[in-house]
Amino acid sequence: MFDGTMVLLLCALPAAVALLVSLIPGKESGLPRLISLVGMLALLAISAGLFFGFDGAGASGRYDFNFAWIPSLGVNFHLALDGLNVYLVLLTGILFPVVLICAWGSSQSRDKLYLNLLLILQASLLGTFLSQNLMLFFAFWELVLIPMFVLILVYGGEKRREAANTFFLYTLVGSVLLLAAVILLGVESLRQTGAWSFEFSTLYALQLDYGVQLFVFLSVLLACAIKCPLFPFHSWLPLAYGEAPASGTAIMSGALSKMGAFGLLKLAIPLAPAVSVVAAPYVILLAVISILYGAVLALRQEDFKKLIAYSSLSHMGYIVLGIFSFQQASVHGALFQMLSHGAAVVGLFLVLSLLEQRVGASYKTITALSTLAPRLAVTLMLFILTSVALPLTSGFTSEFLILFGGFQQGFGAWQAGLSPLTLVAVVLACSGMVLGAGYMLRFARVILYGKASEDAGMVDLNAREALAFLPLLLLILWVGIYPASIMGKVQGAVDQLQVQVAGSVVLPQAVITNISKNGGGNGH
Amino acid sequence: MDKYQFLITLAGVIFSLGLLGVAVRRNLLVVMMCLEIMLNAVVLSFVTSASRSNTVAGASMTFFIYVAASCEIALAMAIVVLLVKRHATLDLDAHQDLKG
Amino acid sequence: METFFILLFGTAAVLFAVLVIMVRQPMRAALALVAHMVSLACIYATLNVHVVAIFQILIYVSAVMVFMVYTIMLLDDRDASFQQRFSRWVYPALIVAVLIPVSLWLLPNDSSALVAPAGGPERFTFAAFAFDFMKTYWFHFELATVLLLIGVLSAWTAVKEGLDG
Amino acid sequence: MNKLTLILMLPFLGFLINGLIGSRLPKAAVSVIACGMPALCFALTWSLFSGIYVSQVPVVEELFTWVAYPGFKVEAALYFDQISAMMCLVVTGVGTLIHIYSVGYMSHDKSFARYFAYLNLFLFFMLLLVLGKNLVMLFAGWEGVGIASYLLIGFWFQDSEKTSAGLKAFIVNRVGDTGFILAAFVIFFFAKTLDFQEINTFFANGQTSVAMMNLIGILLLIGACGKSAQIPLHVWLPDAMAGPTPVSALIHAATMVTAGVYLLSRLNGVFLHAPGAMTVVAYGGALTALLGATMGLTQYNLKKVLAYSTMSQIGLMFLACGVGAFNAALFHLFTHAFFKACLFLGAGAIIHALHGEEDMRNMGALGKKLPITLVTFLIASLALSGVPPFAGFFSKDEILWSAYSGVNGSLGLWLVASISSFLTAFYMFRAIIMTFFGESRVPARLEKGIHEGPASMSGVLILLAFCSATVGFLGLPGPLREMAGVTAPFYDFLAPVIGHVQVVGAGGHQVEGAGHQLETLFMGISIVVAFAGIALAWLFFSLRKQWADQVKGRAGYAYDLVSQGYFFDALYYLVVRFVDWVSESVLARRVEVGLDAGVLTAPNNSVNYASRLFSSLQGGSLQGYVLYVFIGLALVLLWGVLHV
Repeated sequence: MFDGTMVLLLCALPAAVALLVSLIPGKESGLPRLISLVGMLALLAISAGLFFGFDGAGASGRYDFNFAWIPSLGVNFHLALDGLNVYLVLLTGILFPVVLICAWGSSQSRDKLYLNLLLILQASLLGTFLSQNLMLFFAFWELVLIPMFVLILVYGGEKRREAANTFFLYTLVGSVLLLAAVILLGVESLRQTGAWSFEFSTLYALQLDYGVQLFVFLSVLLACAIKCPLFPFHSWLPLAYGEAPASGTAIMSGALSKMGAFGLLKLAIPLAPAVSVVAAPYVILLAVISILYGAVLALRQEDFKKLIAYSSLSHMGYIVLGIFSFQQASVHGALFQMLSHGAAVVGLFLVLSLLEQRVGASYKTITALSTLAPRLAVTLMLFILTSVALPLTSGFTSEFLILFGGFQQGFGAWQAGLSPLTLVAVVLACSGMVLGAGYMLRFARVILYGKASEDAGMVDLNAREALAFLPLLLLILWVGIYPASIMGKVQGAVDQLQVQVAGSVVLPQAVITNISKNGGGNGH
Repeated sequence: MDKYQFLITLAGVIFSLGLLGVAVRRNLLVVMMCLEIMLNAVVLSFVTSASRSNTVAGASMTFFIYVAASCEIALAMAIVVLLVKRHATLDLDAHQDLKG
Repeated sequence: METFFILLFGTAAVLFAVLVIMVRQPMRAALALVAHMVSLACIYATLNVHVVAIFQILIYVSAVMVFMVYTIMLLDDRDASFQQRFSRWVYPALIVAVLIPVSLWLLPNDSSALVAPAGGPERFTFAAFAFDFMKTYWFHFELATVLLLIGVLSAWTAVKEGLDG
Repeated sequence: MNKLTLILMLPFLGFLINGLIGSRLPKAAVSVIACGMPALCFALTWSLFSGIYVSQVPVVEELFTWVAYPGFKVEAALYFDQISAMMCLVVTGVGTLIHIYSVGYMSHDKSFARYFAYLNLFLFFMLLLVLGKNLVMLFAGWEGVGIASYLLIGFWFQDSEKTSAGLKAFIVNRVGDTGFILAAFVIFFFAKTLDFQEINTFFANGQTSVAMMNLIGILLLIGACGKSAQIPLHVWLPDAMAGPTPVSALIHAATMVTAGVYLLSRLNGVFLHAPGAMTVVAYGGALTALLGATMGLTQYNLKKVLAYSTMSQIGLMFLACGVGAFNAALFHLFTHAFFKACLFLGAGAIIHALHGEEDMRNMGALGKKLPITLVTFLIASLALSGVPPFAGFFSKDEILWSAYSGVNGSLGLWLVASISSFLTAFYMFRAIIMTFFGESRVPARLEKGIHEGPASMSGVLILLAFCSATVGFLGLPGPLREMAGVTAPFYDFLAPVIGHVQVVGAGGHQVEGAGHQLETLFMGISIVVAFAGIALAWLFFSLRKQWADQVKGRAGYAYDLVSQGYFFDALYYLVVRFVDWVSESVLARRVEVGLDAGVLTAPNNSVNYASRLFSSLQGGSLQGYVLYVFIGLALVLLWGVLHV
């Protein structure tokens, strides 16, 4: 029960702090900023505690808070920590204080509205990740949009209005169909169990026929593909990332984009396993297209923010690729990639934000950082190397596992005489490694190296900022060097996913055998 | 075809002619006349059905139509006069007061 | 014989209606309208509904049309609507105007549904009709007359107000 | 803490110290730390080596589990067998020497600590590569040396030339790495393991189809090509000379570029069952050897000459692997490490003396001013050219012999190898003559400053020269062994891991009986070839200079072709341009814009249009409204007609 309360606290604490902050009288006082930082740090402590306490036994009912909200409709306020969200909870816990500390110097950090938005955003994100009830999930899923919309609208760049509208409407359109799917599932549960229920546990148990599954899958896929984003649905991305304030961009790329991948894991595959298996090659193809598309586009971006935006398009593609390969390795890799990309891209954006704070708008043309601010340059280089997926960084762990699993899947399908589509896609994705190194190191070359102009001086990374980056770097190295230590926490969820997929009827025999081998044999 | 069907159709034709007139003529007064034509078409249909079913109801209905018609014409003429006084023209296109 | 009259006056009614729409001067239109109504009255007469025929002549042709003619004489001036008779809706309106009677024609109507009850044409003789009418509809008739009164009053006030303000 | 772990961790420790606080430490402390770590590593390696030399049992050290889920496990484990021992000795030994040399060489550089931090980092990754027990560990080191070399090539990052060279090196390596990792995936698919020993044992009882084995072999070869600068992935090596010269010595001569050879011999169990791949390896190696040698002919930049010669020497090693003579390849790797390092460091001494002048056309007559450099350089060159009794002779001769006698070896391969070694001798002595002899062409401003480097530099040179003169005796060729009645310690040491091997299903003439006479004959020929090359160089560049120019004039286009490196660079430039073009003109200008128009703008416009349309219906014209009524009536009636 105690842990259950903690889980509730994860979602409730930021909201409470937001309320508290908005109650503080007076403008321009540093107090709200301080309070919200304390709140975020407390939340970080809680999430870290839960993370380390969590032993992978998600179903055991520990770490579970359930409160009948609208019993007649089977809508419960049901939050729980499980294998799928445990990484993301930790990530969300880490990101927000880091973002706030990096924005500490800026004027907006004294703004109560700004702090409120951050806190509400954090609450709704955690709610999305934790909720075990589809209706609740949807509510939080939509709630996330609002603070982000305001964040862009109020603190964005010169084209902020357009960016905010585009982001909001586009993502909203994506989730309209999702709502339809949610209601459909409720009706199904009414039809089959005789009672309204939106509990995931109930919905997973339903026997949905193919057409329903198809609709659910497609609507979820659309919503998630827009959130992630995937290739044809990314049009809002460069604009929103480019115009949003640095902290907003960091959170959008670090946490919001993960909602898409999480949705695929939480909704698409368990609710529509049969369709998922059939559609997997095409989704993988989509993912690989976005990997290469983002990478190639990032090669020639002058605007650093846009470059990183496209790179994040590419990296999210890896996540989807991993999820839809269904292999143990690739799903583990996808979960790791969520952490890794979250940490890396947030780090990159925050370094850019620090540059912006220092030199203003001209940070887009800055160069020779290694000479001007060595410590900052080293930090940036570390994040860049993570994005390049250098061994010993989390990027390598995740991309290796994803490609590994994907390849086993594709090669197995090919050997079994099925379509080589997946194999080709994965091989192309491997070539994405080269492009990734290309654009990231080009970026490094432009911003880090070269001759520094004489008069250009810059304040180097100070202790506060270094402290802010520390957790991100620790996360990166930890996942890069000793991932096995935390893989156990998600193992249960991954196994469950395996079962759901392997149990689906229309799955070709060859793939079943391949999955049941789950890419591993008598390994050592 | 018997005469009744012919008359009903005739009523329809006259009615649509009236409607056509209302739709196409620009002259306010002529539009009023076309309204009368439509009313007449209605009367015709009533009378037809009355004599066909050989009952009083249809025929007596015509009286109320006459009443309505005369009220209508009285009021309408008043309004027409006012309108023309205001816009100094009988041209309907000049009267765009209903613009949404 | 009867059929011949119906055909004749029916055609006449249609022709005059068309004339109302076509002619340029409002006055001529008014005259065409009178003719139209008279031919309708003739149809009624042919149908042995003499009462309606008479009232058609009395009320319409006399009262209403006189009203109309006065107004025309009051404010008939040669304005834009005189140079250019038709509004810009002519062609769509024409199409629809053809559609409506055609579809009316095509509409199935079974005359068998209405079987004429007993009682011959003497039903609509003046006395019989008046008797039936007053027996059944005297209250409605009262209402109608009041309505008529109100109409006339309101018209008068409207004109008065309008001319003053 | 176990010795192996220490070997791995010490350089990393050095990297951390120098990287974090090095800029605040005095140069002396920095250099002590930086040179101390590899030296300690060498000592530890030596002790382990002496242990394994007698016991013959490999040392295994399981650190922790890297990744594990049911049915799959990757251990972060270290493995120290004969091959790793040999590689470790080379890496730490030569590495230590080069560190010491660098102290003198970089003494004037302001980012002294950063340099040594990078150097230690490189050493760490190289040791990880060599000591890794499974493909993942090896790959970690494999990529790590890539990034370290990227950092070191672009060490002087103010110069955009150098940073772009580093970029190029890393990207080209990444291409190879992709092949490598795909190979690892395929291997796992069949062997269900990533551990070297298990892989070799699994494929030993070859139940996998030959086609798949060849696929694996080719993919591995792609990886090896990237790292070892084999055609067609060699283009980064010449540019990599942009880095400080000791770096070129350490990375691009002694250690990193030989990783490919290490990989091939580490996974010889796979290659032995992939005859097709073996053939490709052999012929690719031969091709690289030849082209590299020819490219070396026309270079005027001293370091580039050495770079191309490195390329061709590694080509020879690949050739040896391709004909199954893995031990010969490793032996050449071993000797090559010494004399090539010596050559690079000698070049470094010259460049140091000339304050960064690298063009041989601005040198000459340096022999008198730099006697030590001259002698050591000469010895190393003799070794490289394969002149007995220097180290290169024995190793290269072994390769030449197995190119003929080994599996799918042939006279053609032998001929190519001999030609390339002839060319090697030629261009090496061309370089020596242009650098040390003749009349001085040194610009006057540098003339007076010329002097030998500090003791740290010249001492290292002498030591390396001594090694390159002597180490050859560790692996005498068969006939000489019999003649002298000695054994070849090197081959015997490696024997348990890789003997002279027999590739299944591959041809090649096994000359057993009359072998030794033939081998001796070949040996004689190769000696003659070497001396012929030297003599020709002497003739061309010392006695009859005009001949060289005449030949150059005659060659015409051929000369351009060779001096442009067979236009590989132009080719890759085209590829890169194409990708950029796609990125900019196609995706950014067309697809993105189209998408935005389709997804963002079009719905927006259509909504606006619809609203304008409906509001225009409310035009206010009375007759318009009447018409609507009219139309509605007509529609209702029509509906009636159709449905009643």
